[in-house]
Amino acid sequence: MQGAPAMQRYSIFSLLRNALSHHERWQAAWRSPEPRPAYDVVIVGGGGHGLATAYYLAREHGITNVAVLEQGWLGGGNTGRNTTIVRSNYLWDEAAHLYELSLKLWEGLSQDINYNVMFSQRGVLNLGHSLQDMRDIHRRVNANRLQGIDAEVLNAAQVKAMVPILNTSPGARYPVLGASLQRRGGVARHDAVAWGFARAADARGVDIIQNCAVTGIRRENGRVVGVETSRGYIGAGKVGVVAAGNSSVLAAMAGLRLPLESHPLQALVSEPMKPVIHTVIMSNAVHGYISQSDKGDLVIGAGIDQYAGYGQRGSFHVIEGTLAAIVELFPSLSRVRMNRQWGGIVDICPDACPILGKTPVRGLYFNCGWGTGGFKATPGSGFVFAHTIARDEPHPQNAAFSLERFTSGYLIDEHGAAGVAH
Amino acid sequence: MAEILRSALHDAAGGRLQIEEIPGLHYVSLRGDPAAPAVAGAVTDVLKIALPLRPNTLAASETAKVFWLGPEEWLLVSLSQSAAEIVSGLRLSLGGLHSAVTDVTSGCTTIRLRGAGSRDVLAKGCTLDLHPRAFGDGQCAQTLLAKAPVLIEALPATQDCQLIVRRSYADYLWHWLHDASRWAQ
Amino acid sequence: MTQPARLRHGGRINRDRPVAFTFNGRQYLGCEGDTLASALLANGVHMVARSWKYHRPRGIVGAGAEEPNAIVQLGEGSRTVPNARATQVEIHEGLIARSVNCWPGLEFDLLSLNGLFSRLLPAGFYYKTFMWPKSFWRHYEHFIRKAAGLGEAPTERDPDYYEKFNAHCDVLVAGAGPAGLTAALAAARSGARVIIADEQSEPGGSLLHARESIDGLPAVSWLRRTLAELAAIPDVRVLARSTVFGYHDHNFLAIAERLTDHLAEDRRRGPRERIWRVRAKQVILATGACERPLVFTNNDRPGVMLASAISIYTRRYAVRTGNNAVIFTNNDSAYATVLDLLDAGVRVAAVVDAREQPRGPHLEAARQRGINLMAGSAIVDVRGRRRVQAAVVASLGADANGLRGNDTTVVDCDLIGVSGGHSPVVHLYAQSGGRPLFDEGLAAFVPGPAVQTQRSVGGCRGSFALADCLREGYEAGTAAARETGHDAAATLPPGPGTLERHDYTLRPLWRVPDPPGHARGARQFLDLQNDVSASDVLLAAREGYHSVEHVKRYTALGFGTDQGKLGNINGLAILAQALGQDIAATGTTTFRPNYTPVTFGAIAGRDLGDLFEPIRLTALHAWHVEHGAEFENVGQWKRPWYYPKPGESMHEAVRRECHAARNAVAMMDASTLGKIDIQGPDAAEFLNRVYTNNWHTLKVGQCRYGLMLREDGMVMDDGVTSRLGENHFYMTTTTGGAARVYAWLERWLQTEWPELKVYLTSVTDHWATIAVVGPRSREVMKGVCGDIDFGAASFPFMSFRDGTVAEVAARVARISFSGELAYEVSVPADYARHVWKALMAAGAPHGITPYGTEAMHVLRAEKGYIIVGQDTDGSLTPQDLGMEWIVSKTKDFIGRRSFARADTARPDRKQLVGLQSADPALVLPEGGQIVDRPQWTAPVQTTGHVTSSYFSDALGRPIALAVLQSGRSRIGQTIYVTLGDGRVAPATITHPVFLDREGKRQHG
Amino acid sequence: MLLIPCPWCGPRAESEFACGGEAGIVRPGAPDAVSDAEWADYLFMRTNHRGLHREQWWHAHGCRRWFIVRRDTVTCRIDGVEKMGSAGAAP
Ligand SMILES: Cc1cc2nc3c(=O)[nH]c(=O)nc-3n(C[C@H](O)[C@H](O)[C@H](O)COP(=O)(O)OP(=O)(O)OC[C@H]3O[C@@H](n4cnc5c(N)ncnc54)[C@H](O)[C@@H]3O)c2cc1C
Ligand SMILES: NC(=O)c1ccc[n+]([C@@H]2O[C@H](COP(=O)([O-])OP(=O)(O)OC[C@H]3O[C@@H](n4cnc5c(N)ncnc54)[C@H](O)[C@@H]3O)[C@@H](O)[C@H]2O)c1
Ligand SMILES: Cc1cc2nc3c(=O)[nH]c(=O)nc-3n(C[C@H](O)[C@H](O)[C@H](O)COP(=O)(O)O)c2cc1C
Ligand SMILES: [Zn+2]
Repeated sequence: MQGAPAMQRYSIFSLLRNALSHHERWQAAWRSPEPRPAYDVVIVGGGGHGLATAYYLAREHGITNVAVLEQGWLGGGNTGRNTTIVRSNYLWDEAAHLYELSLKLWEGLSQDINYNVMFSQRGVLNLGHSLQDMRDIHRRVNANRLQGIDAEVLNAAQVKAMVPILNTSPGARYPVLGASLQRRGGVARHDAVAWGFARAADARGVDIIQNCAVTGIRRENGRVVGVETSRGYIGAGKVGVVAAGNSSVLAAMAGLRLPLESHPLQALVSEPMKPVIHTVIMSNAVHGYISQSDKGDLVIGAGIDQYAGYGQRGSFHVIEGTLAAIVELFPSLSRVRMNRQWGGIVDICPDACPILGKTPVRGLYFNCGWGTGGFKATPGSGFVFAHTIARDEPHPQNAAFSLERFTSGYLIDEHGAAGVAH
Repeated sequence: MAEILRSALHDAAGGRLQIEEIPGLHYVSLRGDPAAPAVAGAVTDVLKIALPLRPNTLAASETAKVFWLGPEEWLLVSLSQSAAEIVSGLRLSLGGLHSAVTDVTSGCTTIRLRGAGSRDVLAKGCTLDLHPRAFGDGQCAQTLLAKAPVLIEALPATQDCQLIVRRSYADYLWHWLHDASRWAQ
Repeated sequence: MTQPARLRHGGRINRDRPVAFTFNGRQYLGCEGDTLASALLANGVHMVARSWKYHRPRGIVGAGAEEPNAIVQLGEGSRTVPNARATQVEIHEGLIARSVNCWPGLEFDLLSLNGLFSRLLPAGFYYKTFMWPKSFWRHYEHFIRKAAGLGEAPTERDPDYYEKFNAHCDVLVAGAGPAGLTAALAAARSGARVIIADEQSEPGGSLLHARESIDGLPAVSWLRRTLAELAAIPDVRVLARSTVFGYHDHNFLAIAERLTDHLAEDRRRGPRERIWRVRAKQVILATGACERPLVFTNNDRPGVMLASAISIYTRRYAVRTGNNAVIFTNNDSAYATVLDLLDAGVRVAAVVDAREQPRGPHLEAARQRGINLMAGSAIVDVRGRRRVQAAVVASLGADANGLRGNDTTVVDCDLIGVSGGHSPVVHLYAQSGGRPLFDEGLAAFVPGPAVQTQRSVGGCRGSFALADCLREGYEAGTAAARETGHDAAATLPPGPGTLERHDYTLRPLWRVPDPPGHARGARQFLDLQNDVSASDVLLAAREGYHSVEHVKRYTALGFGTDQGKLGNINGLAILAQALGQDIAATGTTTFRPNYTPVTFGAIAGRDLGDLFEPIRLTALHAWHVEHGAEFENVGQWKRPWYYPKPGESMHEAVRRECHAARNAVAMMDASTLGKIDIQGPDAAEFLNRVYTNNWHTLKVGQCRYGLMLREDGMVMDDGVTSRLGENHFYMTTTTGGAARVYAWLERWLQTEWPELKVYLTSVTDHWATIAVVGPRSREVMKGVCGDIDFGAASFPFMSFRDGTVAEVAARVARISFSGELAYEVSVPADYARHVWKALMAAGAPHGITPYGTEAMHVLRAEKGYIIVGQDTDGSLTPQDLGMEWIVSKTKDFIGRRSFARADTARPDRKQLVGLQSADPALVLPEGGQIVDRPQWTAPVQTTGHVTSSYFSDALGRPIALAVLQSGRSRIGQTIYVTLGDGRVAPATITHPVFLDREGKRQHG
Repeated sequence: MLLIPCPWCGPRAESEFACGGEAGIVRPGAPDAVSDAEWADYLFMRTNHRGLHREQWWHAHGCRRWFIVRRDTVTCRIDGVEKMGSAGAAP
């Protein structure tokens, strides 16, 4: 196996040094190798989850003869188009522990992969607008505290103090009655997550192959042996599929069906402005959520489109509804302008929880169903999925997220906590 | 007794548009198989109107209207006969035929929009093509007006329209109409 | 008139109407018809901004939507607008504008120090640093955030009003330049319904500054005539100041019309903006082409402008953009600018043309007027900081990647006009789902095949000759109209006469070589707004960010408010070159709405405040208001929550209401319950399938409680259904579930069981329902209803009678959600107020008390009755709720099969139980979680939680319902409920029915 | 905002409709006779087809009929509609 070149470290010193040579001596963040005939593990999908899986396979399990196959450009799927909210305050233990494992990894990620993913723990507020919302908030916050996850309930006045431009008037159509707050939640620079994991995985020998679409999954005697791709056949001891919105298509290649529907999920940004919103604010009841990026644009998540769609675009009335919610919550943002809107394809699971585990085909593993909320899970998902592939058995934190739960009825219904989208 | 809204004449946009509630109408829902002659027969018996079978059309007499709502569903609106009379008349006429006749009088009200600006005001909240060529005499449509489900009827020979709205949405719709007619074009 | 750079003649501004405005605190005068940009230029103001990252001085580059630099903050207070483009702001009396992103001011900006460190701030520098120490990121970020962003968001509520309009047309034309106008004209003449929208203050596009004539008329005269003809045709709508900003699926397009911003504040009436939601049968895109800048060192200095913009300022706004110009071009179009400048009396010091052998009709005309033409050359550097002082010109090598020798010529000038060719505005085409194709001849992306019923014409299709624009427009308009069934055009006058055509020749020049001794591309700017230079793209390519999408995200190229209308094409060409691939293979980034930014308020429209969601009211609402009710939002409904008397707290009011219900009589408006009339010979069978219990056995005149499950076995809704006749039932659903249940039932009927003869009719709005509750309810009922026998045996629990209540025909059901003797009176909603008042009067001697949802909750919780959605959460089966008694073992129903699955059949599932707080004064918090021990350290497993919790007046102590793992087998044990702050409260597990478990009261 | 051709009312804006998802999901005639896996397949598993897709729509704010739309899930282009119960229209 060819050794990957030692990774050029990023630091203020390397930046200074390279400035002297007009930045003409920076190495490629990752190589662009030709695919080899076979790998121990092939990961399908070069989004954050796929790349993280490859990284942790190498780092935690010493498995480095790995390729990540991406049909387009790294991070071009949902990783590159999400609203970047990171939090772990889920309701059910199984989900909360998985997301919390991820949040802990986020907290050291930049240093771990030597790439600043700008993880910003600016806090996440989930607003409550009805008595039932508040009951659910109390329930979740209490659960989180048992789970060891930081969580607080705020009343309307405390919310107002934190977000002065929020409309907390009791006369509002759906007044803000309070909120849950996870201070350790926040946002991260989404593209950097893909790039950072790619660079770190590459440095450990993983081949990252872009513009390589998997078109078939070859099996022999109930066991996976490799994948057909737009760049030819590639043999594989094990295959991990991490294809988000396209998961059902890949499942069909292996003769499997999944409990997924792919839907457009849209988001939009305003023009960049000086900071006005300093935390993440989400409201399931009025269907909108918002944060402000370090560049200054307001990043706003819209609702999911009702129909199945593989087109990365949705319907305009969804955007209209979202902006009505945002202006209702923040009347002073009415004169701000929307700069750009886009869509991603999210793989929605009936219980709003992922599927992470083995399949009836030996050596074939699926990691999908993250739907509207898997960005926050990127490192954790990669970590436990790498474990599952390496050991051929789930990590304790993803054992509950098997495909079997749909047969046995062990659903982990996170619709409340997962809400519209995030 | 059936006034849900302040039915005072509302005069918006400099008198070009009038919005008023038409109280006192009787509403009956009819479900049945249009292929069964008794269904059309019953309507003719009771209201002297031919049952409209073309989608999104209505048939009218001086005193009553029958709106197509669905392939097996109509709304009967009468000025003169009480809902009770209509219900019992229809039931009698339908005999044992599988059908459903339901008094929904208290659940509905009618709002009339008069004036050249009527359709423009509706167009602010309704995705239907309300151009007289596309939505003319004898046509009706169920749709959403802003966020309220409504039945819109094109009144003959004018730009005027009539809306039938569910009672619980009437107040919202009334406010919406006031708001939308504030700046009629 | 103190507008030093205003030309004496020409232009479309109104010299008789001077307009005073303020920029950066200084008063200026412009003319009516000016944009802020043209007015500033007329006043000799070129430097208007500081760049985003390096805070370099920046000027006005373009004249329209493409402008990346001249971003200003408008106005103050509640009407302030961030990030307005000076090139699109029409001035009006009292306009206030200021530069953004500079501190303390534009002239002296402290952050321009960043420029000194610019070497340390290449693309993506923040990914490589700010990682140590780990905890410091929040401090670094604080400064990064402060430095980023352009304008400032308003902090006050927007006083303006926005509206929407849904429109339909046969043909929608985007852009009213020559191509769009002839398209609209042809379609309109054919009889089609036409909408034509243009983003500018007046229609005309390039005709507003064109040198050419059409049909023997000067362009602007032809324009006037054409607009007059369009105005006279019915069903044609010409929208100015209207940007087609989104092209969505199924030919749905969104247009933002700006109605008042161009007026002085005291003249503004009506909505500020209007969104047109257009469904078009056919779409014609005629959005023109955008001139492309050239990439050379210090090309961002104030005074470097697009050549076409110079023409626009000169001819349309009568502004002298400089006194001594150099034009730098690689094609013929810039020679029109040369002519425009010469006409305006501006000296043209040199024309630098990248082409070895320049040719073209404009060039020939200019040559005749005598110009200093420097062919085969390029500007390699610009002197001057706050304003161009000179251009440094060198000879280009044969392949344009290097210079021919080291010799340079310095040409003094105060204005540099650049033209690197034209980029068709393919944005809307691409938004429609199309993929632009690279045209080598034009060195530009042009529309590929249409994906929706759409045509591109004129400049946006790569047809740059006016004659072609006119012809294509007319043909497309005719064809589009024909496809919508309008072909009268055949007999109509032909389109405008053809003009002389000429070829478009250009020498692609994506990046001028660096002047000797410079770092590669360091000061050659591509994206002026985001300070992205050629070196950033080269760095990205070097570091492996090869996809054009990576380059965009790594460098922020095209991320700004202009979305890279000018710079993207140069950036991707440079990338292509660096990677040694062709431009077609490199491709563009994805074009997305919005074409230009659109106000949130406009997109939100009127769906705000009380119109945000419908407020649904019951027929009794006014009464509740008159009697001081506090309301609770339940879905869209307003429901009385409790009726406080003066000085009463909520707790006191609810206790009083409960007390009345348990000890005397109380009354509630239950009209929001969903109500469905079910008729047909298979109605009972239908209910049998959708409810868990048996419905064939229900007798006419009786009522029965039903539980509805999803197919996965989880409780979805509940309610009481009455059998009105053999084939006739009347179902009630929960308030929140009404719409869902109705849709669910229709779905099963229509898609799964079409053989069942059943009709459903929603009667929620028709019936008002009043619950009369309490030991005295029978007396009250007797007082208002003489024709029903209220005897306990003759009118037993769970049956109903038709009768007359207060002279109104009514249905009275003896059902109870409180566990008391109770009646539900249903009357047509028109009579609700009358009947309610009659009941109040009849009950007065008994102390009848109206009660709201809160007391209702307490009463039902005392009885252990669940509220779907509060005590259930979509994860509980009937068995979990202790409701096996309602689950038939002998028939199939929706959800039943799911019980048999391993995890739904498990014995240790969560189960509904009661809790009794050890502290008699403590109402356990709803949402509190249950732990086994008073001390715990996280993480511990969650085993259950409090779903409902109240102070029970009847018991004189708090009660609570909870779901708890294996709860039923743990009755009597002590558990601890978390209070949300680390503390816990002990409680005993009890049976969930706290009061009258035998049901004596309701049967009484 | 799709334009959905209701087989009765003609083309109407998407906002009048509710999408019911994949068509052709058949409820086992005798639920007790199928295995847990078959039941799970009926309950949850979807083809989730990329490309031409048959799906159920409900004209909720119009004629209140359920019907089937054939739509491309990539381009959103609608190929045709079928009334429920018409020839070949397995729900
Ligand atoms: C608008 C929007 C907002 C969101 N907001 C949030 C949020 O705020 N917080 C949050 O936690 N989550 C959010 N999400 C969800 C989140 O983005 C995703 O769950 C997460 O990014 C999924 O990561 P991934 O790596 O699994 O998928 P992706 O990044 O989509 O990666 C999958 C990759 O697989 C590739 N692929 C597919 N098929 C093939 C094939 N046949 N061959 C080769 N490669 C293939 C794709 O090209 C893609 O790059 C949002 C999603 C969207 C769309
Ligand atoms: N000589 C050359 O080399 C050259 C090059 C390019 C263009 N031209 C000239 O440009 C003209 C092209 O004519 P045309 O009609 O195609 O374009 P045009 O530029 O005259 O008109 C396009 C119009 O569309 C508007 N517009 C663009 N996007 C819009 C949107 N999203 N919504 C609403 N309005 C929008 C623009 O503001 C403009 O008014 C011709 O006169 C041609 O000769 C010449
Ligand atoms: C968190 C976040 C912030 C973004 N900010 C901007 C922005 O400031 N300007 C911009 O043009 N696009 C912004 N985008 C949108 C991207 O340009 C792009 O539309 C999105 O990543 C989807 O990719 P696509 O449009 O290429 O399909 C942002 C996207 C995300 C996820
Ligand atoms: Zn219909």
